[in-house]
Amino acid sequence: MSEKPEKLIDKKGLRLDGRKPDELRPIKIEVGVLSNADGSAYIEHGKNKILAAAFGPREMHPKHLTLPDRMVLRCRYHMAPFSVQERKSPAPSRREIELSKVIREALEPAVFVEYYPRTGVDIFIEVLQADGGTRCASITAAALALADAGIPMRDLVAACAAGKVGDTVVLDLMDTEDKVGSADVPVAIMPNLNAVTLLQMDGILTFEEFERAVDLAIEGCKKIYAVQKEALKARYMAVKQEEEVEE
Amino acid sequence: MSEKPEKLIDKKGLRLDGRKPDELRPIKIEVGVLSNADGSAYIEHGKNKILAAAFGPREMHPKHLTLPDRMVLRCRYHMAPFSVQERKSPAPSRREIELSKVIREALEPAVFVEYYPRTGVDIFIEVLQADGGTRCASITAAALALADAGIPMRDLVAACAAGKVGDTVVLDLMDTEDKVGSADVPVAIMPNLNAVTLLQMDGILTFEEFERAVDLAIEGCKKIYAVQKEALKARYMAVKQEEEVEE
Amino acid sequence: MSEKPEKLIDKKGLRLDGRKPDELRPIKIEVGVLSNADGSAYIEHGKNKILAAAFGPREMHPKHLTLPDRMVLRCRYHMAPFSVQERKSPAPSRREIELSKVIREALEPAVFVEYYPRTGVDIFIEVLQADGGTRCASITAAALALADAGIPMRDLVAACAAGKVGDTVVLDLMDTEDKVGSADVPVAIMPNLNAVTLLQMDGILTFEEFERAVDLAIEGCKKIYAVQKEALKARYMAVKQEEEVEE
Amino acid sequence: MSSLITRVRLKQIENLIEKGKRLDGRGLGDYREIKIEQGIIEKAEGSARVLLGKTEVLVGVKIETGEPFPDTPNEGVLTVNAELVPLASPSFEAGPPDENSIELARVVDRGIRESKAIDAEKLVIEPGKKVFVVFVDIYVLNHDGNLIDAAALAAVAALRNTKMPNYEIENGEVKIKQGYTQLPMRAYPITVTLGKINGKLIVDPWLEEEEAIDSRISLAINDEGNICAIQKGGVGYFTPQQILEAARIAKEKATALRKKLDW
Amino acid sequence: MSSLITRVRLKQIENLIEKGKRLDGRGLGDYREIKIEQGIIEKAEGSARVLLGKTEVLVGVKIETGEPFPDTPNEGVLTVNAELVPLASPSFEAGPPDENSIELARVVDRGIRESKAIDAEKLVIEPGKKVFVVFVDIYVLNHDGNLIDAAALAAVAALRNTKMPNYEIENGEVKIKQGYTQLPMRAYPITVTLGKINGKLIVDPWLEEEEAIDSRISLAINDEGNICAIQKGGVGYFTPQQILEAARIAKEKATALRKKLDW
Amino acid sequence: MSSLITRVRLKQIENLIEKGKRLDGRGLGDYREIKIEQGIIEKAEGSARVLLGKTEVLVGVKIETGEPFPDTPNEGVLTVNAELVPLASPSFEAGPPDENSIELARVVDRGIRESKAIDAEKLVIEPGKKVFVVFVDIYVLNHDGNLIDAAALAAVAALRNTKMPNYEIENGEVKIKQGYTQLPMRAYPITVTLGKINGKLIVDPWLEEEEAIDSRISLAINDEGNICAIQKGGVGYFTPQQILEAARIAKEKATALRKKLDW
Repeated sequence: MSEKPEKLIDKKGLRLDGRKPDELRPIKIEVGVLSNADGSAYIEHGKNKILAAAFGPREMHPKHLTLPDRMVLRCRYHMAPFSVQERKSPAPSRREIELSKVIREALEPAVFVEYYPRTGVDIFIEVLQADGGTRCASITAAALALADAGIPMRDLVAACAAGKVGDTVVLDLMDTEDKVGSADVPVAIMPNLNAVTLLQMDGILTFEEFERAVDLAIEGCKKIYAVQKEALKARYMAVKQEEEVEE
Repeated sequence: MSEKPEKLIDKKGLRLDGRKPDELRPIKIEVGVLSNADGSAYIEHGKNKILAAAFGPREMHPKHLTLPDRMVLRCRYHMAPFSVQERKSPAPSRREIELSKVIREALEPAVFVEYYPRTGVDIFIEVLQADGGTRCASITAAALALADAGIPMRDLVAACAAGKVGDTVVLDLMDTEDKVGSADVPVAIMPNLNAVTLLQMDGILTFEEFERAVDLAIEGCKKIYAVQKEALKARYMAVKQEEEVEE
Repeated sequence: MSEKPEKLIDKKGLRLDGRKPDELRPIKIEVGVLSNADGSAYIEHGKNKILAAAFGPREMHPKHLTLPDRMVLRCRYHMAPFSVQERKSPAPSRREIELSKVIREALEPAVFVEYYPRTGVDIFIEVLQADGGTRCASITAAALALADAGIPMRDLVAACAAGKVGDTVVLDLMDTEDKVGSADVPVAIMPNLNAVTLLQMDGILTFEEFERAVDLAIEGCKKIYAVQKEALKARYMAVKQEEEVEE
Repeated sequence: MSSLITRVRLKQIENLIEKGKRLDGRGLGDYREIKIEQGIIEKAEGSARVLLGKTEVLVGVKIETGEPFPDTPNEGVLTVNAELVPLASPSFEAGPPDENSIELARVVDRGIRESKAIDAEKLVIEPGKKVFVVFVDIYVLNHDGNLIDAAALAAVAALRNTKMPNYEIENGEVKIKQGYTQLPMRAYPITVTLGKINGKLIVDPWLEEEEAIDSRISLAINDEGNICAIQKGGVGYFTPQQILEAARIAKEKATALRKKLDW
Repeated sequence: MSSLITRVRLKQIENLIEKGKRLDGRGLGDYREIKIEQGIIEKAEGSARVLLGKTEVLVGVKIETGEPFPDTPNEGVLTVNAELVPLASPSFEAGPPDENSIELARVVDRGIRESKAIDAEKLVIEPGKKVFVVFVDIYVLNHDGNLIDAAALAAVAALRNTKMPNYEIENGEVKIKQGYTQLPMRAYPITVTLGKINGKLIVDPWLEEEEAIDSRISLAINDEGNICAIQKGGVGYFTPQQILEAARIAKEKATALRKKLDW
Repeated sequence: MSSLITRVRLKQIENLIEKGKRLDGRGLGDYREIKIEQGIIEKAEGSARVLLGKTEVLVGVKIETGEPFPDTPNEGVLTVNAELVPLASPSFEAGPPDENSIELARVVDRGIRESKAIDAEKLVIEPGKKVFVVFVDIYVLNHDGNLIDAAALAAVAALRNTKMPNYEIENGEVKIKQGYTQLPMRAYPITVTLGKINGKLIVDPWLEEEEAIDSRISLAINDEGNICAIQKGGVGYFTPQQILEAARIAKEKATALRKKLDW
């Protein structure tokens, strides 16, 4: 069913979906979309559709996981059965368990965990549709869910992958590029702190290509950061308006 | 292996096993059959053979499920691997989990849960042989197990299904009728309180047929109630005799 | 892939690997091989390669398993996926769960469990390569791991099987003999106390053959006991030397 | 479910209902606002999102090939699964399906199955050997009460939106061809849930009302206005009269809803 | 198992046994009353219920077709499973089999398997491809001690009662025909369990005695009086002399029991 | 991972590293002593044990036949699994793989897979139908830090040591023949892990240093010195400069190690 496209980059240097090598897919973010979560965000990044929610700081269950000097962050990255081509069993796969861990470790550097000792924050991520780069889009959304929940943070975390397609280092691989391409480098950063909080790599890159990919990914993250801030602003304007109406 | 019978109702209006439309299958109940349970009952309803036991009121494990103002009722409906045509895995199926829930909710209205706060009562039901209508026969037996355990109750709960076979609304479907018939309506009632505590339906019924089926099922429940009371009486007579002998 | 050998005992009365009927396979034991365990031992018994470790006495998790008047012994016998011909799933099999129980019950009579109430000792056994008789070799190693951890013991426990191959009662069956032979009798003893702490049997034996097999197995255990004591001595000499060097 | 509302609030709900009113201004027989979006998950063969007030349910349908059940060799397979994903409510936990999600899935399944909504015989590729398997995955995204009606509606809306791959059989092997066919549907059941508070019946209870009711009854109504599935839930009871009354209201509500949706 | 009896009771049991007596009046070598009913689960291919005093075990046998194990292509498959269902004892919990139920199933399995009770070669339909699978499901209904002997007895009684479906092979497919054949049996092993209290051996310990004994030994004895399986259990030990004594008693008890049952 | 070391010890580690030194006398860029033994599990098709200081990892390779994945019909299958068996550390628990063992397995898997270490096309027996499945089981026997490098090294060493059974196809069935062939390998990736303490990078952190670092980065380097897999771990971060520095060091260390091992 999945036939390999002949050319990932055409003669004009454009990609399968018409993007230039350093161009992001369209991104749409909305903050505060779920009424039961303490914080939430919805992201459409290309054809990825992802919901993230944060609950907490709150009492933890089971209690013995509590830490006396800090908040405990937990994270579950989960894909809906209908989010991918072949139906995925709802039971967590090994891939989902690994991604839950690296996403948590990408977000935790941004959180002032020492502010709320003996509490826990749960981050739940649901991938409703997947199209390559779900871990990065999940981090982008989850950081906003944490902010929306009022968790004290050093900075937002923005995430984006770069990679290699044919001989070209490109930004923000979509599904086909990810599968057929020769390398994928997902990166998450705290933009104001010049800090990389997620870095993984698949494929083969020379040192120079790797350097270029990291640079490109960081540039992408910074653009996404701008979208994140807009979404937060929109959320606060809405909340403010609601409050004014209520007064 | 299972061939569909040609006629579920013959020319004389009789069913496959010779019953009239509004006739129950033979029912035999014995109370107090298990020495380790606080209360127990064994029912043979047609070819159904079912054991029910109640343990409690007792301390609950895990403790965090305890409620400060009431007793907690738990229920497990479980089928023996050899109770059905094709061997059933002993792991609880989704059907068994749903039935455990509806059976518990059929029994709970009859229990004065507020009498024993911070305790739990466990109801265990084992279907040793299944022949259609196990959920109803389970409720009938479990209500007696609760009574036998001395749990304070508003009333017993008696249960029986009605349904539609061919064009006829009939009482107490056996396995073949349940599978080939066009509707099944299991009902449980507290007879003295005119209260329906279980109601489900599969199949297609007009409003009028549904009304007739509910009426018929309630009539059936009332007949079963009489059998329940007989069984309880037999149990208490036996206990009394034992006590007199001991004196 | 596994063809049955024609003769398990040759004309000279020797076995497939050249052993006499009452001869043990070569045994090599080393105590104190793991730096993180409180006690440990490694055994090569024929081609069996097994690691055993003991942790404790220590606080138990979950706490509700603690006993007020004694130490709780737990044991996990586990086979590495690559330890047998066909890769074994790492999830514990029913066989492994049974063996964990009988091994624990073979070791517990040797432990003064009343010395450390409210604590637990965990014994972990990993079969790295299996060649028949793993439960016995595991007990032999685990007893040393307990001793190495400083758990107070009445005696060591030494274990060895006897069995019947063709018409001959033989000592210490290896894999092929175990599979093709007609009976297997694993035995564990506390040699100084004349006490059998493990006894199982598979196959068919007359009363007289059984008597002979038990005698032979006990003789084998006593020889293994000598090897155990040597291994313990070597361990203590090494520890002593280390301590002298440190002074 | 744990008690999430205070006794004061509960009393308030009960008092209002006594007067035929509800906290959110609805009448006893009114549904909350319903919004349906179809086809929002492009990668799924069918999908629909239903908003029932603030309750939000997404259903995705996937179609794969598989074996029929031995006792129905001439029918495709329907599998309904529900996930109460933890972002939808603080009372949901990650993990294997619990009794609530299993009941939800099975009640929605029965409404579809018993009304013969899908023409299962048209899903057969090779009788007894190969059929289409229809996976209906219910994803609860926000729980504000009455998950059954929202999920049942989203499931049928998603099935209405579902396309089956075209195929041909070549040398005994199924080859997926270009293009799609509409999933063959025969009925569009609508499920109506009523709660009982102080002897009064209310339609479409929302979260706080669910805490207050002692029992609920859900009825799936087919296109002809007949009943095709029922589930009573909760630790209370209904009188026989209340049950018939509930069936009458459900039929009426389903007809109204069907007209509005043009199903 | 947690200590369910008091120290006083324990002392009482020990004192009596010292004098060769038991709480329930039995001699050290006596079984409780044994009742066997066969064929009580009509839907199973075989079944039996054993009452050993108040201990009650039901065994159902189901027969299905399946693949043989690769290393025994010419033999049918035997699968023994035990459920300690929670209504049988407050010490049993619902859930996947624990070490006690697994040990029980495996000890019963070994008695049947090692005595070659079932003629496994007669269960082959097509060598290496299709065989009958015999499921022996042990259901403990009331636990009053010595589950091993009761379960082993019920399992063999159920197998004696088991009928296999007739079949024929048509175009490479197995067709189940009318009628049944008796499951081909070659042996009827009987398992005898002894407990050790204060150095004395007792036969068939009941629940309170099980709390008092420090170890038990179970021996399966075949029709010729030979030993075909042994399992020592518990956290105590036996001297070699006690083991031989136990084997002698087991052989004697099995012979007596066999005569009584006319097996 | 819970804090197993005291604050005093932690301060000590940090102070030393500030001066370019480490508790065990190593320089910041030094590995602990490495020992590799191959072929120690004779029953496995391949095996290797690596000692990295006191960290001990055993890898066994088993080869079986199975089906290829539908999207790679012309390739054999690689399955990497890691068990943090509880005898290796008081912080490991028996039970199904947790996130740490899954991450370990997947990082080792990626190093092998992305460098195309195994010539997967040579593992095909019948395209789309039957291939060899290579099971790489990582067994951590003693945990003294830097499990990733030790496991990755042991996995590649075990694969270098792996023999595939010879076979021929007879009447459409695979027959295993006498003799073995070397597993076809194309690359020998080496993984280098660095930790960050107080802004300084250290190579091969041992257990106590792992408690002190806030993040680690592991890079798999192939035979040509290119990067073929990366995993950042831990709750801290790296600057982009530190990442490039880590990549430079990893390349250098891998080259040196490769020379020493003669890979």
